[in-house]
Amino acid sequence: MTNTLPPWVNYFLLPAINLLVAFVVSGLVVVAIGENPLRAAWLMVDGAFGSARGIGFTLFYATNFIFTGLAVAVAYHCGLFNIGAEGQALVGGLGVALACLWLGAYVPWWLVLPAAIAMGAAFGAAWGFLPGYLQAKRGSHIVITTIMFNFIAASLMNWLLVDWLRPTGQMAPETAVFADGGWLPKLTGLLNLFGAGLRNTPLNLSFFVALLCCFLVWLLIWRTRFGYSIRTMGLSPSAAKYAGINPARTIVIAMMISGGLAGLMALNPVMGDLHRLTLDIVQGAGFVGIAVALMGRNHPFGIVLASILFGMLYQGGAELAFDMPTITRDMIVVIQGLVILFAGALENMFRPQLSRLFSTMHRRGVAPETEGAA
Amino acid sequence: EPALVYDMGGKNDKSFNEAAFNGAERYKEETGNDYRDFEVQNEQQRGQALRRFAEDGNNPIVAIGFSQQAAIEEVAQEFPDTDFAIIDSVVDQPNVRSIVFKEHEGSYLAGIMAAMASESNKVGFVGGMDIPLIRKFACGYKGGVKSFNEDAEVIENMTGTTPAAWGDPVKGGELAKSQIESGADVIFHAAGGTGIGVLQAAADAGKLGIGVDSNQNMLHPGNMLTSMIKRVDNAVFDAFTEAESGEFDTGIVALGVKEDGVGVAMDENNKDVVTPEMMEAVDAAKAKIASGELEVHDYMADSNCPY
Amino acid sequence: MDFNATLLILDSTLRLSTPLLLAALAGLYSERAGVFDIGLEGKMLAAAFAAGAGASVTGSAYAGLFLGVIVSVLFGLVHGFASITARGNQIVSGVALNFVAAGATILLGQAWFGQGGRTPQLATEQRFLGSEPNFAAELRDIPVLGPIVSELVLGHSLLVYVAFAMVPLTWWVLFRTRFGLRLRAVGENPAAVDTAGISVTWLRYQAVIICGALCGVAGTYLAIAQSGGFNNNMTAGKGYIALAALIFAKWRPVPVMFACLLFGFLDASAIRLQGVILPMIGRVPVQFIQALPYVLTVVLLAGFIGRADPPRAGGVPYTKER
Amino acid sequence: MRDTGTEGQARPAIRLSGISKSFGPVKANHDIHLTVRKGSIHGIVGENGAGKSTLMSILYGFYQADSGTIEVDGETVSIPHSQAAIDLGIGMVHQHFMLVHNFTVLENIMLGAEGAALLTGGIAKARAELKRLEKDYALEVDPDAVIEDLPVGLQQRVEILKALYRGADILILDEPTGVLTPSEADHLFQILQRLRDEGKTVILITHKLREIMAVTDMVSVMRQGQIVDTQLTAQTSVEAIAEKMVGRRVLLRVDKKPARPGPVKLAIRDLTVVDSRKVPMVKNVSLEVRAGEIVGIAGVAGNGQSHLIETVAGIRRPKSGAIELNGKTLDYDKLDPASLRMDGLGHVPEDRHHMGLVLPFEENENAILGYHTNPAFGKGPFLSIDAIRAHAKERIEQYDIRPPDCRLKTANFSGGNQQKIVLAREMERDPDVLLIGQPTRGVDVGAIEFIHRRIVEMRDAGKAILLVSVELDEIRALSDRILVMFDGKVVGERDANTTEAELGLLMAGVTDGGSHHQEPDPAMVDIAPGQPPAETQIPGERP
Ligand SMILES: Nc1ncnc2c1ncn2[C@@H]1O[C@H](COP(=O)(O)OP(=O)(O)OP(=O)(O)O)[C@@H](O)[C@H]1O
Ligand SMILES: Nc1ncnc2c1ncn2[C@@H]1O[C@H](COP(=O)(O)OP(=O)(O)OP(=O)(O)O)[C@@H](O)[C@H]1O
Ligand SMILES: [Mg+2]
Ligand SMILES: [Mg+2]
Repeated sequence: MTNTLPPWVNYFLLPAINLLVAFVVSGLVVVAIGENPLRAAWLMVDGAFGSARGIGFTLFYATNFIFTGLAVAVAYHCGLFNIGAEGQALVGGLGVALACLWLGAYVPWWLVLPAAIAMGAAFGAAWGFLPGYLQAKRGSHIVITTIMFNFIAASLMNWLLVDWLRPTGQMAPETAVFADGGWLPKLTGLLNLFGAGLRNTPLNLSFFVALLCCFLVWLLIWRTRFGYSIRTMGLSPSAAKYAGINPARTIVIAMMISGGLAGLMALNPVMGDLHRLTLDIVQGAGFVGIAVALMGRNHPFGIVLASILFGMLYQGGAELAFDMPTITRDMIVVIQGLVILFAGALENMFRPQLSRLFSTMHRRGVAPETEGAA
Repeated sequence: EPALVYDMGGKNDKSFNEAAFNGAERYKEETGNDYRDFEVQNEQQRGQALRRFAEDGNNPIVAIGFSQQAAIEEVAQEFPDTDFAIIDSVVDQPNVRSIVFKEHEGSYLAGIMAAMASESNKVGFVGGMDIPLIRKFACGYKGGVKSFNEDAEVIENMTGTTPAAWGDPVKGGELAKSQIESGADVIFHAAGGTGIGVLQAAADAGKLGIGVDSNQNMLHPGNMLTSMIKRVDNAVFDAFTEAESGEFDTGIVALGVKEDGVGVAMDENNKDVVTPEMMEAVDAAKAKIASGELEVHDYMADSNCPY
Repeated sequence: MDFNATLLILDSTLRLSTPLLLAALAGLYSERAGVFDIGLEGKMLAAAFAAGAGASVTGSAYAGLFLGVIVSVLFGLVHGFASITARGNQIVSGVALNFVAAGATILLGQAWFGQGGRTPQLATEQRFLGSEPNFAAELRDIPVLGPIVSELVLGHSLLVYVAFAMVPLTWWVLFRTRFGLRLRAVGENPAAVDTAGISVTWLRYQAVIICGALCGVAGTYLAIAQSGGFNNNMTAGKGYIALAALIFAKWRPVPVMFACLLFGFLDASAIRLQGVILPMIGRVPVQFIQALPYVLTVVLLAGFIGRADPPRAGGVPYTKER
Repeated sequence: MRDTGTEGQARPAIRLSGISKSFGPVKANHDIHLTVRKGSIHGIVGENGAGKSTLMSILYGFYQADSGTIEVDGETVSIPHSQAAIDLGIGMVHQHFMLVHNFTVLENIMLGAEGAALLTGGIAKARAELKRLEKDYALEVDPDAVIEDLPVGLQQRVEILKALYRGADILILDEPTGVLTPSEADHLFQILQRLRDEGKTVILITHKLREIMAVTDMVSVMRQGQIVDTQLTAQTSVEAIAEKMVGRRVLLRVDKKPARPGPVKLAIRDLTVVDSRKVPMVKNVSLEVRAGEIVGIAGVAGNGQSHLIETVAGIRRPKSGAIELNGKTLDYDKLDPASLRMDGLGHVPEDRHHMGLVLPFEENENAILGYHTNPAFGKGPFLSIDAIRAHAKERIEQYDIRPPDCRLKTANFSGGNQQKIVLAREMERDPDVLLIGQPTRGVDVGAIEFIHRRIVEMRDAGKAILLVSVELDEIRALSDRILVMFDGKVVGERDANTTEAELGLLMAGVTDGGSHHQEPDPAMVDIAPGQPPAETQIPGERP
């Protein structure tokens, strides 16, 4: 839809309003449980940003969402709706884990990291390739195929972990803990700049990998020839055809890049924190990525902001569960859902009112330079 | 003050974690001082909870369930002067007490009762996640059954291969139903939340169920033969009190029939279905096991079941 | 596999297909009207909770059913508002509602019943339990036919019969009534419906309401027929399998039934094969049986076995003015 | 000319007063006043985008007017939705058919008029009624055929039947003949006349003045969202109407020296192209374009010109035939538009919104559409923003594109300036061969002259230019040679100073061989194109 809103409204005011509504509704839920929503809100914010530990966790979760958000965004620029980041990240985890298991014992982390990145991205890309290919060549609805692939991925990993990767005698379906080479450095030192003698934090080097990916995605989409093709495909397939852009090729590669980014997400929990591959490394980050991309308007900068917001929800929610026994950990899930609902599905709920407001304002006030065209 | 970190099932799982919760509650009542607890939601939170409690100076910190092993391993090293305890798994650290139960012994007793209660000479076992620990339950149970009736049949099913298998009562119900339809009239579950469905199905069909971990007899009075209880509550209670009185010793603690760490629950909910003969048989077996005269096979020792 | 074992598997196939069937038919109404719904899972879950809670509080199974349907319809209406009125992204809306349901059920369950999200155990009279009519026993003695009838046909929960009755009913509504004609039309070309003087909006709202109601029954079945109360995340992905079945059946009622039976059968056998060590094969890789529904659906979508084209207007909000 | 009756004057079938409607920034209708006599056929003509469809859709309750009043049979009415229009006896055949592709004819006709809640009863009644209508109006169509299997002509019949089935007294047809062969069109007109004679009122929208003159009693001309003139058809002339429509002298002068044709640059041999429904749209066409000449293709829209151009541009795959560019034969099953550009082919597409531009892009981004792989715009895989913007600024200078802001969203440029953006892009890459479709569609006079001048300059610079336009005056003004396409075939070649009349005959398919039309009509000028090829007609979507 053509929106006549000034950028700052479109990019900040509108999401802010949607968020506010989401939080208000969440507050009502808290009230329904019989707790004080304001105190709950404070506990969450304080838990997320009030201490070095909190910040560490917030950024740790945010790292996941940056990756998945970027994954969704790249596909979106190509006019594809990739809701398979969940599965792609899980399969990417396999790649990362294998790299760490194989090399971890022999070489230091800074040699394992490139391999882990390569394999994580490759495995994720492979999982994004098929839906992309089926969409491009056989016209299968990418949304449906990616959903299906999420479940297929889960079964596959389940089988691999249970029957192949699990050390004999171990109960949990997990790989063995990696040797030192499979451990990414933590950013404890960095966090201690915020005071507090932290002994440990999950926040690790992959946070910077995520930021690097943000830059690379920006570069890809807005500064490369292929990015140009992607955007043309996404905005006008017919114009792309006219321009001689190969639709199938563009779609497939875009989906592979998307899957690759999702796959890299595994770096954070697997190599960065757990140092082993478990079945629940993704935990809905793939779906949160959709909301993150939507709220971040598919721009890396917006994605970082939105990711930190959701990171806050995750961490703050956990702290909430610590301090408000009646509120269980599931509060987070509810808030997430509401944020996705209001900031995502209902994002245009207030757009008409705002457009009316601003069009009347600018009829009275300043006329933009587009007026008097031709 | 002491702290407790539950496994994913949550402290109200009517089973394993709830047993731990009960132990902590008992400590609270008897000593009057408070404790803190937390239900983990995801892998990161295991470490997060343990560290947070440690940093807040809680002592001892008890972790429920083998899934906490890796986390304890890490955190125990970071906080050498905090006492930790883990249940159902062994962590080799100077400041960790590893509490394991001889589930096979308890299951053996349950098996005896099942065999005696069964009229079809077919009894069922529904396991949760298919892991050695659960096969250990199954094996001991089988042993008990066979010990009473050599040609009784034990129908054995596992629910799944992932932690999800602990919380899928629908599947549990399905398994129980099919076991019942193929003749089983007593069903023992070692499946956490999934077991709720198993016991439900048994009750629905007017058959007998056997609970696990904590005393589940009250779930379906009259349709519960008994519950194979792991005294996780005692383990937690002891850990808390001993730490308080400064006599918290670390290392491996294996609780079996002898230590009264495992057993079968008798209360008014199942007194109508438990016959005096069963009582005798169970007590006899208990005595033998305690005296070492009877050695129930531990599946995890050699990953196979002779019965 | 011997006769009896087969019967048992088929019997549990029926039990396991029922929720899939109800949910898939629910999805059929919604998607045939052009509103994609990956929120079947969430609606079922919310309904299961409402039914469980309702039945235990009121003590009546029917009150449980009523509440389950109401709550699920409310979810449907939110989805409808997002995708029809607010013209939002239908997929995102579905995802969001799944999240909300997953969290809220446990959160409220814990707050209200303090059993870690579970609702209290229900007594038999608070549930939809099947009871074998007394002649079932005699029937059993009739060779072959007897057991089949008494095992498979008789003694199921009321809701099982409801589910299977919905199949011909849905077919009839879709292809023999005015409403059905319009429903199918609005999913293919809303503009045609609009210019024929019919309200696209109202038609689609009706569709999402029906969808909600059927999901409500599905959830109710899970909570108070198949089991004795609500349990955390008790849908466990059934909503998505139902979606797969719907696509696998190319959005047609009768094939939907067969798809659900197939997927139910796969589930039933997977459960029984879990951890079983077969001679030669060794441990059965049950995970593959569990993945089969999704794999089959993807293969179908890829057009290797026929084609599955969603309703043309599916997923796109109806707007006259660009 | 028949007498339209006094009661007609007294109580007009329809009176619209002060109707206005805007879509965002676009004023589709502005203060429209229109009176339609009962029992008459009222024609409405106008360029693309003049607002015809919008106005009719308002009358049919599909859109709601921002302001203005509607009277039907003398009563002021409000038409909030199509049902209201139907109840008032208004029926409409939409420009983009409103049919459900996988429904049968019967289902489509019944939709919304099923009678009862159960279909069974209604079906029987509908069949009977359908039979009657078929008989009365000679509108045969198999009631059980599925729409997507029917040719467009029959699909339109279904639309007409739909309206009649609902007992419409006022029938609106929006560009019905765009998809019809001339003979089908004539058949349609007979039906319309019969309806009129039954006292029904017909509003006919078309681009084709021949049709207006042939069937209508009254004609209204729309331009830029306004009714600029309403006349008794008998009292006006094609030229007069045409001038009103475009608001410019129909014959415009382009002073150009005689062409000095060089070697053949583009040669097409026996080219055949089929559309997505396998219907042949181009039937073994052969032609040559030499360096330094402009070859114009005239023809009624939808006679294959678009398919021809798009095929040469590599956007469509030919079924058979060969195409030579700069003397070497191209393998069109491998080539794509990108590599053709490298080989020196430029293409100004007919439809800038659909193909030529990505409206949400900034102007500078559109200025490299199709050339984004060109080394000039960056190193390796990267694009150099500076280079791209510099390039865009330069073009804006040369082509006087307004506003001169290369970062403005392309959608916010006016039609004429959008067209300049496309032309600048394609011309300045200086290709050897340039394909140009509808260079001045919806462009104001000032811009038209500029564009025509540039085209001639290109020719004089020795480029081979193949020009397609439905605006006959444009073809005649620019071309050195004129080919006329009809029904997918080139039916004749003429030189630049052929009379409109002669070309008009050819465009109507009247070859020297002999006519399949009644009287040769000098007025068969088609000022604006009909509609895009059938397969791009997704209901609800506008090109
Ligand atoms: N649904 C719509 N949303 C936005 N703009 C529209 C819509 N329909 C028409 N317009 C714009 O309104 C103007 C008039 O369009 P309309 O279809 O009425 O013209 P027309 O005379 O029918 O043209 P054509 O001869 O091509 O059918 C055009 O600028 C068009 O872009
Ligand atoms: N799709 C659109 N989105 C946003 N603004 C538009 C759109 N179409 C037109 N406009 C705005 O409306 C104004 C009028 O557009 P239009 O194409 O009718 O101009 P015009 O009078 O035809 O000029 P020209 O003669 O150059 O074509 C333009 O200046 C443009 O800013
Ligand atoms: Mg029109
Ligand atoms: Mg214009």
